[in-house]
Amino acid sequence: MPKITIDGIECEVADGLNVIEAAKTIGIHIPHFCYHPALSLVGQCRMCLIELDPIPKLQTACSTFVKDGMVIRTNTEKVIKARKAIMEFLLINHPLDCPECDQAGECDLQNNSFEFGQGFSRFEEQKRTYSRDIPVGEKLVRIQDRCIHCTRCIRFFREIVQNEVMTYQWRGNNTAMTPLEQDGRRLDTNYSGNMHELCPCGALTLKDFRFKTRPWNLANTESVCPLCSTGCNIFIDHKQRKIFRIRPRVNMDVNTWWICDFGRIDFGYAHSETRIAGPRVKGADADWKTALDTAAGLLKTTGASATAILCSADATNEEALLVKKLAAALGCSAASLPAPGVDPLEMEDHLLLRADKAANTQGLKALGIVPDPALADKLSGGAIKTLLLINPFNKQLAAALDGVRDAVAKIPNLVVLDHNETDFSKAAAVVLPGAVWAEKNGTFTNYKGLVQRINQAFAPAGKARGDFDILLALAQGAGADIACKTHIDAYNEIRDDLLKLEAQIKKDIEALQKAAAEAEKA
Amino acid sequence: MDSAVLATVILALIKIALILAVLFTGVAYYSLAERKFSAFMQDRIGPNRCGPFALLQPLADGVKFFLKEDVIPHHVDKVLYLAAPAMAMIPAMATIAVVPFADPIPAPASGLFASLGQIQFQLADINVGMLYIFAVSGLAVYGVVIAGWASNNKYALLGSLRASAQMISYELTLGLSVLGVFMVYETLQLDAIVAAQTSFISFLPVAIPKWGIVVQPLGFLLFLIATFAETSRLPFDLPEGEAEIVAGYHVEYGSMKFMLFMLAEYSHMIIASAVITCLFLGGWNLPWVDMSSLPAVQRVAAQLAVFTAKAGFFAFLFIWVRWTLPRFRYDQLMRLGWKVLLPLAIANLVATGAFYVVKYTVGIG
Amino acid sequence: MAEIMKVVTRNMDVPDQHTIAVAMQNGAYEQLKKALEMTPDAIIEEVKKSGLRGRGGAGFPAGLKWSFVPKQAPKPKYMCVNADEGEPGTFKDRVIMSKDPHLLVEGILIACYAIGIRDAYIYIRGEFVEPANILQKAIDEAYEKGFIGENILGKDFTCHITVHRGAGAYVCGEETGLIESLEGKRGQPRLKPPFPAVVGAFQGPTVVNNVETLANVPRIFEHGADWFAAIGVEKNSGTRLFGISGHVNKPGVYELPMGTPIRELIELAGGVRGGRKIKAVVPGGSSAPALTPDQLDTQMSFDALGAIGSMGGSGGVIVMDETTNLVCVLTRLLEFYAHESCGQCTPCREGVAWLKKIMQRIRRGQGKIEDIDLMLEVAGNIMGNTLCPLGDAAAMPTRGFLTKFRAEFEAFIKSGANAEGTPMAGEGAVQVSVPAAE
Amino acid sequence: MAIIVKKPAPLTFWERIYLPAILKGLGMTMRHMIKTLAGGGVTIRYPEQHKRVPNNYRALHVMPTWEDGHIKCVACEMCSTVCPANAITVHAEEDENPEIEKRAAFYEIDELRCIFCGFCEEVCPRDAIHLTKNYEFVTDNREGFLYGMDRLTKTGRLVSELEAKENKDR
Repeated sequence: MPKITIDGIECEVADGLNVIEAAKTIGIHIPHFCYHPALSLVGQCRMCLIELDPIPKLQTACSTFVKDGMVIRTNTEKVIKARKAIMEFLLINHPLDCPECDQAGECDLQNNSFEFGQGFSRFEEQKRTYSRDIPVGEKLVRIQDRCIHCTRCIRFFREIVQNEVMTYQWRGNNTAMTPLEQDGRRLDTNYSGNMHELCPCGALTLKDFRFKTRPWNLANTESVCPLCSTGCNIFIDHKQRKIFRIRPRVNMDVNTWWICDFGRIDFGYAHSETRIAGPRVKGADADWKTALDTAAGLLKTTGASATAILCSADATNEEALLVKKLAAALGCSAASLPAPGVDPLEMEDHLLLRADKAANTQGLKALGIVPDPALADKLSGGAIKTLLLINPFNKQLAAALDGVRDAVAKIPNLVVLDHNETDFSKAAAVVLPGAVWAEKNGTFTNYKGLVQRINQAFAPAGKARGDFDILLALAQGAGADIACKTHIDAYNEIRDDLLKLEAQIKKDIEALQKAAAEAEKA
Repeated sequence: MDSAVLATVILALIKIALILAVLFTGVAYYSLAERKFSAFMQDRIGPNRCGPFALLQPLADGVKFFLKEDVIPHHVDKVLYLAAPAMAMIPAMATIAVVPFADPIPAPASGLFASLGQIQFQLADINVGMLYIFAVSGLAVYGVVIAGWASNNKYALLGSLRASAQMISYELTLGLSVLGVFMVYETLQLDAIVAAQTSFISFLPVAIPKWGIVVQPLGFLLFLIATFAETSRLPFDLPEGEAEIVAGYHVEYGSMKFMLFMLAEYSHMIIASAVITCLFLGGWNLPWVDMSSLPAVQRVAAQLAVFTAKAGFFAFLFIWVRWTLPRFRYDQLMRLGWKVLLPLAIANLVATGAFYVVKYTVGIG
Repeated sequence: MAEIMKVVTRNMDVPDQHTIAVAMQNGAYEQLKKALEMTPDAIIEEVKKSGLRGRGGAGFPAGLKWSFVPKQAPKPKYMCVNADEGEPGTFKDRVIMSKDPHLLVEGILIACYAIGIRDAYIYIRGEFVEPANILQKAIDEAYEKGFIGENILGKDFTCHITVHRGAGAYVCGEETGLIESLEGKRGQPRLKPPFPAVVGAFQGPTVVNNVETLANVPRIFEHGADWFAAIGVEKNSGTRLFGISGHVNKPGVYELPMGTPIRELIELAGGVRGGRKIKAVVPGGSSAPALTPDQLDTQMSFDALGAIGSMGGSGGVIVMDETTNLVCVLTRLLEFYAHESCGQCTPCREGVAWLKKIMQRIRRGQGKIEDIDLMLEVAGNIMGNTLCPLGDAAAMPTRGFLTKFRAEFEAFIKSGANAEGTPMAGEGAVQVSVPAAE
Repeated sequence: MAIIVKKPAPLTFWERIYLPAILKGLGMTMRHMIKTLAGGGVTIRYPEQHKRVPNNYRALHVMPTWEDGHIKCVACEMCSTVCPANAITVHAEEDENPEIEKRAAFYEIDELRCIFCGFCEEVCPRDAIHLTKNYEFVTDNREGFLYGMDRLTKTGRLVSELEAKENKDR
């Protein structure tokens, strides 16, 4: 733990930190553009220059690592002058088109120029411009004029995505960050969207979010991505009950700084036209009371052996608890179906994507809602007369149901709880419109057992209700005596189970890794 | 029927028609004048949309009042509520019956009116003219009180209570202040009082007309002030008191019924102006100008013009004072009435009486 | 009057010196044999004692640099010979490589032996086609003779020398830029630290030395460190190859002891063309701030030039007579630096291009008096804030010209003259005849 | 510290009878009346006459266009952000011209909400919105006060003609 002095403040910081990170720990912000903790150091923006005793020349904070006794100054006249100089240099060729630029409002360049820029320009010459006709794929918009040559994009694709699709072109003042759309390399990687946050100016912006709104108009709700079992931490940026974009939230245990482009862009189903508008009984619109009463009645009609509950792994842990209680009240089984060939730990790529396309497989497992291979037979054999089908819109459950699609559609007492229309909801006796993940509270357990909270960004669309409330009403209608009335109560009830699972999975993973390491050694 | 009686009745009907027509027109244009003059005093222009110089404005106002929805609130005493505007209007109209406007003219030699001998410019020449005026105008307070009572509204009731208290208080001053005039002219008959004012004060070297304002200056002032109070004009408009009791007794009234209250108020002012003119300003006469030698029609026209001018000045004075002085506080009003004006009126009465005692004993004048 | 002192250039007038046969007749590789008998540490000590300073520009002591390389390193160590002679006005290494390549090879081998390097790369400027060919031929001959390769001279010393031709980027003359380029990457300097002596080419410890530096090494062993240290002035030992160009009658490469006054060098080069007066002299390559005529008695040594705010640099002396238009000179220089900026770090990429644009505007006759102060400030903002010295190299002469010859710039701006179309320095205004060692 | 309250001097006789003060007051109103009648009034006969509003008067908005009719607004949403009354709604879209890049697809000012503070004009980086001196835009329905892009650009022309006329009158 080296002891250092920053701006006269003596502090002890962790080993191996650079000065930017060390200063951050005591709340001193050192402006920077090219530095990113996940990427290699290049020290080329020169914004993070600091004074380091006794070196006469200013040093870059990003490439200076703390050593015991270091004396750092970040607020001297010389440093401020250098920062102002760098800011001026960066802005002479940067087009001042913040009004058009999507980055405005969350732009490092803008923020730093508020602090170190000046209100006028001494640059009278022709600004440097670039051609805009360079294809950058479907996900991003590139406006090279705005580029400040931090090379974060190049390094990100080289070091994180490991697919070098960006490079330099030309030299000197005409240097351009150019996509290498050749040799089968395209900018449309699964992680290109991260440029949206990574690019410190507006040179690379997200096409999906382009011109939709301004970032300062958006409310940010902390949540977890539901699209695979990785459970990437995200912000849901929304306005007027509509999601505008998904942004990664830094969590060094799960997704570090990144999310994949599926998680970033595929939230359309939350606002799609196929959202179930309201509760239905036998195809006709009904009010909630009728629908819930009818559903609860139906679930009780055919007896325990002919009744089943089938739940997708998109349910939160709290909802899963209610499913279990409902099953207990009905005396039937609650199960998910095995997704064909899905191992929760299997990776789809080297970074974040997992094969398991449901958010909470592990959580359901911890609560005993596990795949029941016999259920498929029972369904196709017609043994099940009453089925509560929860969220068949989930891709994984839909795939698992593929073989028994017709059989399920023919079940007389089919109750479907889902947020979007499917073949099942169209065939169902009772349809209960549920909420998408952005509209609920609860917890997901990710592939390695980590229990993460999702927060409600806005109320469920239209007449839809939270799944927890619906299941609570169903369970009460089925005669269950349920103590937990809120998701918090439910979480408190299952917390121990979840923590046990987390410990177990951790152990399993360690064992697996050890085995893999030994296999490699051998 | 006796032809003289018939002639009298017909003449009276014609006079009533004429006087009412003139009075209503006068009231209408008086309200316009009030609006215009108030505008001028406040550096404004006032109404200028209806006709040249807004001369059609009163018509428009009247049409507006007629066309407005006649609302009768459900909580009012319906009979009294409907009667009150009429009760306010009728005394105001009736008062003018005894006011003379000019010297009588000889009746036409032949025809229906020949038997009358002369035609008076006065509806009823009764020998207790002033008493009649006091009596009838005193009735006006009933309209106000009943309006306030019938409205069943606390502001209206407060307004009418104020009105009755104020009118009773100032009626005394009004009556006492004018007694001096009666002493001087030794009559209650208004045309006689006017006639008496054509003479000059006898014991003074310069010819000063023996007008009421000259012989009874204090009486004039007291009468004027009391008149303002009687007509509820500023600074004595406490019955209305927009600021504290919304609009007083007529707060619940709208459309025509409201208009009747307004007509009554403006009629009162016109009549009060006419009475003051008769009592203190020599009526239709001009001193040092002898109009009696003129032919009858010209003479009447000239006298009417003089009378209108004099009365018009007082009518203007009402407006002028309204836009100059602020409203009294209620206690100030009462103190002024009882502790200042009433003693002064009595003092004036005593002084006048004393003067005549001396005069008749000593024999001057 | 200074005397030409032929140390490095001793054999350069010998015909066919570039062939190994002739070179060996003149003693080539004798010092290698001598050095291989010594311990590596002793060699480094000897070089340190000689006071040999790097001839590339910064003047860093060569022995010290060698001693920085860790003895035991997990990765192989490398020697990079900087033959990317791109500095305007500098043309001394080319002479060595084309006239006496074996001297360089011998120097490289001694250095490699001293540091324990098995692989040396000569990074030669792409435009130097002929010197590269001569050098390659010399290396091939040395391989044949067993001076390069496995177990040199029967000793436990293996060294390979490769000629790597650059693609003509000035910035590849910077040591980390050179290494990047050598690795096959885009030629742009690396962030330091780590310094090449710790992590250099192919992640291994690397020594980067100038051609002339290494060419001096055999001479040190031939005559001894003390002899070498005695030449020149204190702390600036040995001789230097000065490439003099510009408005002198006999431009060319002259070898003189360090510390010779500039005036004497100019006289040696035949004086100023047409007997005109001198306006400015650039003492050490275009990056060095120019000297005014009253500074011509300054000694040509790293320390003396540094003391007056210029620098010894690469030894390229450019003489400008009174007819020279300094506006054109500075414009040309800035065009060069802006063109050669790698575009990596902000002050150099944006600042130098900005300076260039202002200077071009002034040259077009659209300058303003305030532009001079603006340029001085911009240059000041570049100085010291860049990743590599290229930014400084552009800012230093800018500041030098603008402060020392401010009156001329102001007069030019005030006159509103448009100098576009008049030849700029290097476009016929400065005549260079090569090679002219004598 | 005690405050010394000066008692007003007792009223004199003439003050106590108030008549001089009343006459003074009457004189004052009469003076005003005469002045007004002599033409010194300050009222303007409004529909026939227009008051000359100050140059920084702020009323109805206009959106100037370029000479080719293309709207200047680039939908940066600065105006809607700064608007203290939340009167401005902007939606952006891609312009066909890549040089302009962004433009307003939908722009609406609710003039009933507007408090005419002029912040939108001040904040606009493209001079794409102005507050004119045109205060005569009453209508009898709420929709009439919703000024979309078409009306804002059109009223711009009308208002500038009006102002030109006004300037000529002066």
